Amino acid sequence: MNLVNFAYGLLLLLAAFVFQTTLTGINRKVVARLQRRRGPKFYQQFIDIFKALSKGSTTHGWVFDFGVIMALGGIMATAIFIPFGPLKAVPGMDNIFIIAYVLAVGMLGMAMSASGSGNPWASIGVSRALTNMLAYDIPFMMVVFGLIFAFDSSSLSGLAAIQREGGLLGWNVLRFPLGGIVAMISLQGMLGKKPFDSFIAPAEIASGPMVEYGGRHLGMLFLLHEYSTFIEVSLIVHLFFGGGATVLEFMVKYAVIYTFLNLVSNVLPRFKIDQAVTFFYKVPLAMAVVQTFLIIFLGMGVA
Amino acid sequence: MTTNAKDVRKTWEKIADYFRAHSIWMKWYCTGCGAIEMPPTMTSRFDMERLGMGPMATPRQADVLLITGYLSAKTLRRVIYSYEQMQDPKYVVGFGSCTLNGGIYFDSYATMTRLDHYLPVDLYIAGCMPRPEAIMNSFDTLIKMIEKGEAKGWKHYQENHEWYRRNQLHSLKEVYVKDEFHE
Amino acid sequence: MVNPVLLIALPLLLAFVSIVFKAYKNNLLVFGTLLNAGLVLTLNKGQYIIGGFQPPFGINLVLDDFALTGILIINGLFLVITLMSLEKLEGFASVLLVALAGLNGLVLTGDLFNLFVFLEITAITAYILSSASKEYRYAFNYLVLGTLGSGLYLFGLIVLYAVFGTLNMADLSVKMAAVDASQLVLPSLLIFIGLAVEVKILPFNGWVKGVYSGTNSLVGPLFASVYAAGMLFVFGRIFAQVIPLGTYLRTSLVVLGALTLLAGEVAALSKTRIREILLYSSIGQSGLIAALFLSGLVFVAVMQLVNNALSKAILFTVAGQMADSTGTDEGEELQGAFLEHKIAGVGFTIAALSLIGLPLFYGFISKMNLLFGIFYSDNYWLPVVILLGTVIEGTYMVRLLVKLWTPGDEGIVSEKAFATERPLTIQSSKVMGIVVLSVVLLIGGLLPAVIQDNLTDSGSLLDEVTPAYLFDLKGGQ
Amino acid sequence: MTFDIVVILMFLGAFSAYLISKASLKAGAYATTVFSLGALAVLLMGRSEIGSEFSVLFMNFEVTVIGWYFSGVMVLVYAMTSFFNSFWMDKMMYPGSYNFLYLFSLAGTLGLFFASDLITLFIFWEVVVWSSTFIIPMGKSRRAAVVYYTISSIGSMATLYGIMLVYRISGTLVIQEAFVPLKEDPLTATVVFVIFVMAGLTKIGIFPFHIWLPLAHGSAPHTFSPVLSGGLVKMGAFIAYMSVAILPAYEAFEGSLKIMGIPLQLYFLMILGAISIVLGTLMAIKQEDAKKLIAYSSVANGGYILIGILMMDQLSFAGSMMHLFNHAIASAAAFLAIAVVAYRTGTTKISELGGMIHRMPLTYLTYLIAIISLAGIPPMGGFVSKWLIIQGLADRGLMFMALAAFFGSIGSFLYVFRPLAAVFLGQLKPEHEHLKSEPLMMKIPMVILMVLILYFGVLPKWLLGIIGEIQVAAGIEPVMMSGNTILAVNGVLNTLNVFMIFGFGFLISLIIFLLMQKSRRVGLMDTYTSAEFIYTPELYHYAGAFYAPFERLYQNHPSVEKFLGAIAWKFHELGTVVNALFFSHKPAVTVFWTSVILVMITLGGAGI
Repeated sequence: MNLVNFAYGLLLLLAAFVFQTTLTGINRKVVARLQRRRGPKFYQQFIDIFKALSKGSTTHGWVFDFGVIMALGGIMATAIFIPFGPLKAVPGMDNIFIIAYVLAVGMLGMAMSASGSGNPWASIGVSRALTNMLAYDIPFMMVVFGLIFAFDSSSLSGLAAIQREGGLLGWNVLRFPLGGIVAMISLQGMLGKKPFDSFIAPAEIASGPMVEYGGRHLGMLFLLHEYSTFIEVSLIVHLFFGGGATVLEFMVKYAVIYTFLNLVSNVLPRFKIDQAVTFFYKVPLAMAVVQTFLIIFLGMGVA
Repeated sequence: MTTNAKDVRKTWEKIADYFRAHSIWMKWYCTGCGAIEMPPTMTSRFDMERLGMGPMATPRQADVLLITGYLSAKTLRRVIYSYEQMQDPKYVVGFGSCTLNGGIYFDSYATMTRLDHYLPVDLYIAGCMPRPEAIMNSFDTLIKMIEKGEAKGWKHYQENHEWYRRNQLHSLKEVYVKDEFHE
Repeated sequence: MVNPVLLIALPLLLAFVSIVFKAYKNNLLVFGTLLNAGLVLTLNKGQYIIGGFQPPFGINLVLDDFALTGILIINGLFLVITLMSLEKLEGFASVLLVALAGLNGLVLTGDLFNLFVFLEITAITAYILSSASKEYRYAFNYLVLGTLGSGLYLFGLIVLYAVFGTLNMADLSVKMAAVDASQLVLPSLLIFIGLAVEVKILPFNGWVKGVYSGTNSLVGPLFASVYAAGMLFVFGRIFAQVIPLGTYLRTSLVVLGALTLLAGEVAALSKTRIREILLYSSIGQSGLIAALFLSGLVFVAVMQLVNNALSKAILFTVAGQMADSTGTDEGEELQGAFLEHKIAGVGFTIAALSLIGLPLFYGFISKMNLLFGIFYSDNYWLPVVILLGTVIEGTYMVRLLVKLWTPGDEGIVSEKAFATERPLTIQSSKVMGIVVLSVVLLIGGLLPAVIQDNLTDSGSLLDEVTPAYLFDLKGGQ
Repeated sequence: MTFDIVVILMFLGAFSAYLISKASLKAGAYATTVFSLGALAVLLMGRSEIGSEFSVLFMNFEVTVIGWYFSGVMVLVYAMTSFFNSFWMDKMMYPGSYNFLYLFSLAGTLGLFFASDLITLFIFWEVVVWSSTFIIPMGKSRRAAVVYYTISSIGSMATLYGIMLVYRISGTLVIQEAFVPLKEDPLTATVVFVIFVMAGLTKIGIFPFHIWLPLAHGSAPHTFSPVLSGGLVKMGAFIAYMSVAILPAYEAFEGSLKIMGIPLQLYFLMILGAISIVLGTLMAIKQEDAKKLIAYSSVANGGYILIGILMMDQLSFAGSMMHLFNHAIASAAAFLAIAVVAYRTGTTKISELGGMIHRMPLTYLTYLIAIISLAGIPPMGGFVSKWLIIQGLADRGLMFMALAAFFGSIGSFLYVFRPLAAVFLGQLKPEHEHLKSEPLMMKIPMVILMVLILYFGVLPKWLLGIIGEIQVAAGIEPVMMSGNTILAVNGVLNTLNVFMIFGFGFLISLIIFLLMQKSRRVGLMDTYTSAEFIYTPELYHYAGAFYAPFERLYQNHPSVEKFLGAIAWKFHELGTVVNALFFSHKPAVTVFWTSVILVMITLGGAGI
């Protein structure tokens, strides 16, 4: 760890921000086309974020501010761990469990800040978000557990490299199709896209955790959202789609997966929170357990 | 020295105003009529998102307070509350004739006939009801106003707060944050 | 040098004197118990022949380690308990002197018929004492059942005499050992039942509930510790040393003892009145000790017996005093009773913990030893029963202790304001007695050698079990 | 030499604390602090004397690395909690006895961890049990003490049976030698293992023995809950360690059926551990009382510790040993934070509180850091240990344990967040407007614990070094470290780097925040209310049934508590039956039974 790592980290953060935010903008356009609208400019997302940052804001006390800073900081730190294709800011730190748990710092920070506003909608939203997390994370972790056992490595880039050795058929999504499906469903949950977006439901709980945010707080949360999307989609790209030997490969895979999920999201209604939990525990979890069982006890797809 | 500093701020403000103009999030305060005009404006026919506009869930997140329809003493109080919860810079758009002059309810004892006595309205959309075309047209105007830095209602409200507050108290006949169930 | 017959004769003499000099009978009682306790310390081991006839034809007293331990416990506790509750004597002084004589005789005698006589004397005093609660019906029940027991005992004795022609214990044990034990089931069983009534073995102990539950602070500890100890010593003498039991009978009776333990503990668990809890606990302990004697583990049985006697003396004194002064011994109504009586409370707690067998107290030492002993006799089921009994016993004891120390309903912090308002008084004489007994329990737990050395050889009359299994407290291995 | 003095001094200290309390209650409370801090100092200084042996009365001791480690954890928790004692002196029913029992139980744990023979072990085990049994009822529940005692004694009596069995077989009670003959006899070894480990299971609160934890931890005096949850529960881990490492279970069960390399006997226990994790998590999520909630979290964390210990490998075992420390201090810190709240407000019910951060920010911070560690989020200690455990599980491929571990891990976000949101954040109630901040004496231990939690999350080298020694002593490969990097076979973790990058991210975030316009401060009641006016903060606070939709999914769950309660009730009924059958006031009944027995035994004897 030296200054160069931090400089790389900063660059990586910038790149991730530009990439993901552009992609979000493009996706807004895509969705608009899907709905037969013209849609906003492809850089609309940048405008939104900068506008929010430029505005005045209100605060409900130090924990309201601190939580937002902690959330964005935690998520940014996580993003630094993520290999951007072959590029890594800090080598040897892309352990999947580290990422999974550092990610939680951001979640906790945001939850804390939201509850710190004293608005019950925020707390309801947080309670839903955390419940959602309990639902989608376990099938996902289960599949990841199987992968780690299969390849004896918990490094994202290591797992990606192993997949690339086998060419297209080496991709985990093809080797372990059940696990791949589980991961995609879980990713949908992680991203908070439909049908698993009940925690921000704007019409019933006034956008949940976000209810009290405006101005720079809101802008930072938008940044946070972009980064966490980047982290989560990158996880799947690395774990199941062979990562990227080049930056371009990575970006293309990333964009395809992200757009695909967005399209899926836009044709689905919304689960209630208990329905989401039941769904995740009935279908993806069962699939994940079967997949892990196949990997661990039968060695299916491993060698 | 001071002018210089003012200029620098102005450049910064200009950039900010560009962003603000092209990303307008709205909080709709729909009192009864007018709400039905918003979905067509939002969906594929007129697609307000292409201007970077969209509805928002809470006043904290919103830039524009869109007030549709007439206001009574009861609702005015809540509109003011919502407005004060919004973050600067914020804009108010009065939608429909009722916000202008009370519309067909102009002679009701309970109707607030002039919205701009109580809140700094940046833009009125006349009509009963205004059609989506009119709404889109006015949004276009609003964007231009913001971009040019002409939508200064929020500053006006700050500077003339005394006056607004006096009007509010006069019409509401009570401390404005008090609710009738708690007096 | 002192003839142990004095231990029997002196109290009897004093009892007659006390009838004549009624005014001084309490003083005579104190004098008698003190004298007896003093005498015990001067005794020498050996066989003492009464009346000049050599055994097996004459009557003799046997003062071995077993008997010595017995009279030490009986006279010592008798003294402490009497001194603690002098105000409760109410004219029982003469009876108590007779009881002391009877109990000493029970433990000392070397003759089965002589033992029957002492048994009757002791039982009669017990009937009289049990009427102190004014519940004459229960005393009468006791009388009926006690008589039944004595009758069965006598019947068994007759059979034995008819077969072997002797009632001297040492002689009889030799002769009986030569005969196939399975042929002696009936007389052994009759004698067992006869003693079991007094020892409180299930199902011959129907009287206990009525008699013990109404006892006061004098009679309670006397029954639960002194009488119980005396009867158990006799039981141990006969079944571990005199009458050889066949495998079948031994197993059946051990099972009966184990069942008594479980039944007693379980019944205590379902009770809420303090004296009822304690009486069922006594039944359980008796079952345990009897089972140990029947298994031939004399030494550990005596240890447990001592522990039980010491603990129960404290427990019944406090419980009796509670009932005497507040009119109830319902645990619920005596919440926080120890708040104002901390020393007595600590004594009660120590006694209870020792009874459960928790470390730092003598009960732990005895429980360890008895478990090791049972394991060494390759019995793997009895420890399970005993440990289960310990869990249950611990549960109700802790439940009781918690209630007596910390008043208050569930869900609110315990406070002094919730303590019982009933006027509990505990005289300083009782407190002192409790302190003495608790200190003995503590010393026994921390420096077990002190008590241990006095007990070491008490299993040696027939010495079928050398105490080799003993958990060597100095080495730990 | 030092250790025997510590053990004896702690017992004497207990008595002197009692005597001092008679003179002045506060002084007595401070005495507990002084003595426990003294013990901590001696332990830390006496590390070089590990391996020394000594005897007190008839009890024998030997200081092993693991004993030293466990006692260090225990004394630390006791010492930190003891700072709080003085504040409850006037509220406690028996303050003097409390101080006495507090130190007495600490002394007991020291003796337990240093015991070199099984009887000494058992003696101190029971000493701790009964001394803590009498502290618990001074709190809110009398029943808790009874349940605690009963469950504990079920475990300890089973263990005692195991000790006896071992002694019968091997003829020795020395811990290191007693189990040796069992290696040749897997069947007996299984029996001994299962009954010996029972005490450990009851104490850690492994399903189905967990029922005492929420009761006792939840209603014990506020100053004793941290000790119960942070400290005494760890005694169970010690027994579990003994039964696996000293037995040694893996050698003894070499021939038995194995699942993923784990003998069936151990696998079964691991499943119990996994059930505890899931159950503890689910129950913690629905608790309405902050202390009960943390108590259930102790059940879940006990499951982790048990699974790790049973693995006896390089990673999970190290993780488990470290988790033991992390959980001890984090759970103590969380309980202490709740204790501060209870001290100021008089309640621990989540729905009666709110907005405490505005009155006691340091307490909030303590709780925050504690729960971050409990939930296993970096950069706190809990993360390192959970990471190790999960990496170890992944290495072995124990998928069902891992499933439980993930569930417990994610689930812990849910339950730890609940008091955070509802007690410390949210609306401040009007009646709590004028609460004072936490007193200085309470701040000291909270700050120390916070620093420790953070320190061992960032620089766990020292701690893992000791754990490595324990592993070497237990005959397994020690956890590998190079610099600040933990090297696992299937992944590496550099905690310092994680911390630095986290700090970096935080810094950037802070810069962004500071660059933008300053915010306007508004009150808690000035929030989005759909433009409705609100006046009652207590109604505008989301606290009760926090995860209602999720709780509804398992509200009709089967309850082992009811089952055990039914068993207890059956014993009760049996007592009544016995009473009715045999103890009648009619002598005829006794005569009847006498004749039955007489006839039965005589006939039986004649038959034979």
